[in-house]
Amino acid sequence: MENYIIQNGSLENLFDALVAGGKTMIAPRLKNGKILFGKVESFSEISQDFIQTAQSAKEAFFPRTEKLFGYTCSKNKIVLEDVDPEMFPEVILWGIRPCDAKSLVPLKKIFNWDTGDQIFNRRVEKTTVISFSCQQSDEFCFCTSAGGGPGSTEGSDILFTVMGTDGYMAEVLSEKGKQILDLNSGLFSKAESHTNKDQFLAAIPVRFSREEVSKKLASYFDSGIWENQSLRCMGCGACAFVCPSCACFDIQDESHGNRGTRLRCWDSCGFSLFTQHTSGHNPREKQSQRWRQRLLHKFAYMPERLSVYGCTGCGRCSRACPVDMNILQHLISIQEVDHA
Amino acid sequence: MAEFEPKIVAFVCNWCTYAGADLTGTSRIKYASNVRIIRFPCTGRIDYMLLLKAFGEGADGIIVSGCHPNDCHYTSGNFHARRRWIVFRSLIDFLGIDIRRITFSWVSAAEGAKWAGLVNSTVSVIRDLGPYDDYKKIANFIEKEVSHG
Amino acid sequence: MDELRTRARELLESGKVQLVIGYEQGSGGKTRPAFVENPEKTDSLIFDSRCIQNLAVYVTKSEVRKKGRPAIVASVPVLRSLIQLASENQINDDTLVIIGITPGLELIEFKTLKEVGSFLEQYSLELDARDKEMICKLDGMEPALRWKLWMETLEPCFKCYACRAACPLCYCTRCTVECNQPQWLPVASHLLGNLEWHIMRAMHMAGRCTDCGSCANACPVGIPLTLLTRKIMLDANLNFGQTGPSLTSGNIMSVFRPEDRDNFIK
Amino acid sequence: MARIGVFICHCGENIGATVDCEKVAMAASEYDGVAYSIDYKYMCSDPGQNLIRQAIKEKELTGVVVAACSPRMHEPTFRRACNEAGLNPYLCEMANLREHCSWVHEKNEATTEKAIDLVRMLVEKVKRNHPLSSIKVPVTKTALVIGGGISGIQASLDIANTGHKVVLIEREPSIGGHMSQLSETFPTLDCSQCILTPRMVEVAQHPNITLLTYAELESIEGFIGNFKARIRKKAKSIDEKLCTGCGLCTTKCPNKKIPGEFNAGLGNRTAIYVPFPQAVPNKPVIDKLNCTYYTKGKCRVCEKVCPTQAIRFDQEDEIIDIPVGAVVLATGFAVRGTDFFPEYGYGKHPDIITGLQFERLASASGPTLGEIRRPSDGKIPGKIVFVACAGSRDPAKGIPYCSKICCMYTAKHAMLYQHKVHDGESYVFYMDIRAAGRNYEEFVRRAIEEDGVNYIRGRVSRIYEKQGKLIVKGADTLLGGMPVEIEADMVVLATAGIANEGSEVLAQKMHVSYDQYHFFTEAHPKLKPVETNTAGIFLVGACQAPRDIPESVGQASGAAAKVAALFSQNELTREPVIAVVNRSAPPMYSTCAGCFMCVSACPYQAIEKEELTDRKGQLIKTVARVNPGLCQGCGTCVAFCRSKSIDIQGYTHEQMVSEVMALLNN
Repeated sequence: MENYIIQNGSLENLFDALVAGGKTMIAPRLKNGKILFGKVESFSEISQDFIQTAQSAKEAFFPRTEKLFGYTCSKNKIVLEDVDPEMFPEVILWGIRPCDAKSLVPLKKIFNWDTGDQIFNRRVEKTTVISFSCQQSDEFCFCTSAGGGPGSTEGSDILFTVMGTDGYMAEVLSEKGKQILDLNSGLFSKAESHTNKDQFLAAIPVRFSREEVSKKLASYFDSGIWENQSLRCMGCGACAFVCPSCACFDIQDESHGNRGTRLRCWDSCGFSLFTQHTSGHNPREKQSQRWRQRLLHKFAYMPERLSVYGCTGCGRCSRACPVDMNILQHLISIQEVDHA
Repeated sequence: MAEFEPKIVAFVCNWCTYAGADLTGTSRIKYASNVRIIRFPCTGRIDYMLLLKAFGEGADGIIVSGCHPNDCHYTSGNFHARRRWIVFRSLIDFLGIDIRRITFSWVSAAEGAKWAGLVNSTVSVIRDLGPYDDYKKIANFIEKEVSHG
Repeated sequence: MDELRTRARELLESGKVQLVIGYEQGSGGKTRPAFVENPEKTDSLIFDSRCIQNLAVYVTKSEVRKKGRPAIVASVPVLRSLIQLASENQINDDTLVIIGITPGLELIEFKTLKEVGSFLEQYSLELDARDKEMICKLDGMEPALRWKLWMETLEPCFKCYACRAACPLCYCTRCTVECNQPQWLPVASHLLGNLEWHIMRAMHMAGRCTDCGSCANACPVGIPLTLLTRKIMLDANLNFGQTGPSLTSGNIMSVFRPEDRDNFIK
Repeated sequence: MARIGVFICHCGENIGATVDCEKVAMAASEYDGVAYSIDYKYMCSDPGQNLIRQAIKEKELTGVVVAACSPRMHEPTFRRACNEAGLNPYLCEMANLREHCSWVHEKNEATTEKAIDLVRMLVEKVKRNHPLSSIKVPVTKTALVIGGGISGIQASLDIANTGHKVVLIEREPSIGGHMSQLSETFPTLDCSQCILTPRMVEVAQHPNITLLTYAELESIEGFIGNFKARIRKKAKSIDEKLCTGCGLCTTKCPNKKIPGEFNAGLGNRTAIYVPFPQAVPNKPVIDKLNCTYYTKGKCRVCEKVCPTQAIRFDQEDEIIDIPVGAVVLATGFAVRGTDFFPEYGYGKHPDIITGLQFERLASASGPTLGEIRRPSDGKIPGKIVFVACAGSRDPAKGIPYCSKICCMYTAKHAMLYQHKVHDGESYVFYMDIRAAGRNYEEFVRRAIEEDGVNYIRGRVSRIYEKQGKLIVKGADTLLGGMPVEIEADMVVLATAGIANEGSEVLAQKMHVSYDQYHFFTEAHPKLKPVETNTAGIFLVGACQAPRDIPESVGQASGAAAKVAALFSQNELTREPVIAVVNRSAPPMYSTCAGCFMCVSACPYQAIEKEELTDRKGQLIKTVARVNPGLCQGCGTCVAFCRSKSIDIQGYTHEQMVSEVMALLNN
């Protein structure tokens, strides 16, 4: 794919053109004092100056509450009513960070490891990801340790990198990206071949080796480290719900009389109820076991089963945690000290 | 279009209001048929979450009624209920729920006529307010396409 | 600070406690809860104005209780929660040792929870002025507008239940949201589910909330949860003459006065 | 899978003429889980009930909905029918199609629609009903009567005469109460002691009555039929078995200047004393607070003089536990002292006395042997002023209520005075004369007309002493508020009847509610006048409000009848509509978190703490438990419990929610 340049002032024109084209624009904007993704109508609503949004962008593909089908029961008869994925809107996910875009890789694997999840896949197909590389970072960021980087292109259809006053470098990375380019070619100019975005990216040092962590985790199942790390964990679901690649869900029926809807709702392995059996028995009865599951799932089970890591290093969970369960610190500690 | 017929749910206690509504019947006093009574042992038993359930399931109006103060069959269930309603009513009002749609009342076992009047006036208030679309909209949220924020 | 560490070390060394629940330096310039079992490691303990997590939340957790008897570093908001927990039969004088911290950051010893109660009498609950102003503003609005505003505000809630987890008084073995026979609340997070959850949470806090603000601090999507609890507190003051919980007059939701307000009842 | 039977009753024309019953039955047959649905002319008739019984058997029904009249009318009928057919009666519910539908609405589509809704709602409810069985509670057939005044005496005798055991406790050394202090009683002027003492003796001798004087209730736990009363028998410092009641000790006791309670402070007693000559039991006790030996360590005169060596200085209070099935509270009342009235000299003037003190003056057993002599100098007063409503009906004094007995006893006092002091002058200041009772009005008229008592309608504003006389200043409102001033020799204040000191503490021990004046409160002001809101605890006499003797006695017999009814069964059978705190499998055991905030919400004190332990007896957790004997099934705790750990049988969360859902979604 080729690289292009778009002038600083033209970004808004591009946005307006896309809105005019009837697409639903999902972008970061200020709400409740936090930067959250949501539908935006005008360019000025979009938050520009932030390191990371509080909420991830995964909702575009994996809404927190997704209708799977509807049903109507009458005596001795149940009629199902499918969701029509064609009704999903065409979405442009604007302004997301490379670490969020990269989360599409594990998400796609999770939703397709056996039977392809139609609803998820259709949402992905209908979404165009326009991401912006990072010029700043904070102590929670660790994308470079998670196989990505501030300018990582994985998952993006177009990646913009601001080059000071010289405009944005646009890396057009997919057919969907190319379509946008083609429709708005007047706004783009070809980048010179020597243009390099690297100098405009935030410097994020590598803090640990995930391969090494993964290897170590294999022998850590019964380690005391889990309790030490998680004693302060209160067992909420904030980490999982802000995580761009957490994809656990619960199936719920919401019924009103004889009609109802089957829903897919976000769930979190941090909740004690996540694994509780009807009998009352809970195979993960302690928070330490649940915390272990969170790390093992992302850094051991997923690499093993899906050949992908379940963490992109966005650092959101650490920022969101009310009691500072800093995943980066915990991972470093796992790598550096022998806890087996 | 046919005239809007409000759906009204009445949560009443067994000893006063339910018996009062029985007396309305025995006295053959006619009133609007929009109301459906659910019998509880006492107003103290009435869970505020049930009121939310009723709106969530599509009720346009709610009546909650029990024994007058000091008349409670269980001495103080209605006093406890009143406390609960004072807090609950103000909280849901604060959240913008239309509290004009909830009528709290004391109807004794002797007040058959009061019950009929209460139902009629509630029906007429709700008729004027119209269907509780605001609440129905959020209750049926999932029936429609999930939107993004 | 040294005093705090010394006290913590003493308690651990003497065997009076097996665990000190306090604060340590965390990331992002913030502090975080710390659990010290080794007397040698008490030097990591700190206390300053950044220590806002309500540590009382840990005293009811089985994982923490299993460690033995804890000492807890308790500033005024934590002390308030402890008193409320004691009144709700969750802790007693044997459960823990309190390392009290005055608003002037002085260490203070309490032999019993009763002493804590009398100590707290000098610190009346002052509701946050900005929230009070906001509540006033919302109260003055058209209900329909208020509704719209709240729906927008509650929309980002994805039911991670951080508000519940951070609250020392949400210690139930089974939360009502976990009941499915009947399903009191939708599990899903959508507007109805969110609204019902927040109403129920606020109602469950009525007369119990000690106004520590942990719920709102914990919310990853910035929902102003304290507006609801404080609204109830203002109402409680207006209707029952008590803002926060009271040890003497009982929980506002489980007591009554025959002369309670009746004017909304036909 | 539910198999519900739906039975739609036409009630002749009553429902059938307004509601399309056939259509309702048709609609019901379409509901999920409905196995049988039919309409019939009269469901409550024998053939109607047979229809139900037959269907239960043939269609193997798991629940029944009868859509007919109000359940308050025929629920027992249909539940019985179900029971007869082998279906648990609590699996039967009624939809109210008559009182709540056909009788109150016009015949139209909407009314039938409503009937259909009501049936659907009950079908959904009954699907979630559980078989329940009525609750059986064993009964301990012993009654505890607290207080040995006339009310307690009467209640004890009446209960004992039905053949049941009674334990009567009295905190004073003798039974008899206030009635034993009275001279004559209105409106008959018969001698109080003459009619009372035979009853007192009867109590002492009754084989079914255990009398414990000088005893107080320490605590009580348990519930109707099954209380455990802990009683403190205060040390009398004598061996009752050895004491013959000869009275030598009381005459020899050197400490003779103790104001006697029996004479309302107008006479003295010794430290070892029998309160009054006719006391039952007629054996002395040592008042430890006033005994020289107990206070100063020296004396022991009584010990020396006692012919049977019955004095026991080292005797200690004894605590005994008694299982009882019912409790009768008969603790009586107290009278406000004269020191309560600043305008009448704070009780500092010895000749301003209370009505009760006047009773002692007028009593043949009193300090003056029945002669009316004023306390200050023993002279016979030539002019007495009686002030009615001294404190009563006076919100400013904190007693807005009427003390009820004062009008009558004041008339009696004035009359007795006129009878004893023929040339005396008596005045009664009153607000209104309340003489509602048989022969009461006539009695008051007699005082005025035959005995020449001067009644002045008005309040006394001030009483003060001037040259040996008590100046009573008041106003006569019948004469337009004309000021009245009387120079009296003695003034009798009909001070208000008030609750006994510490009555609220007793009420709290008993879990009986009390009013703002600390009088105990009955379960229902009209229909349950002797019951309290704690089942098995009854109230009689003036502990509830000031009462006269006939009322107290009537109430005592009433309560005794209630106790006898309770004791007539070996087991109590109660509706199983009660609250239950859930129990579940480990590791939860119960979802109850043990906050016990439900305790203050329960009007019946039915919620207790239960310690759940493992097999080794180790405490797992403390949770709430509803005592099925005490719970009345209001469900206030159910709505209050945050974790929904309490549910009420017959009105469970699932049932109520399903009713709401069924109503609104069709």
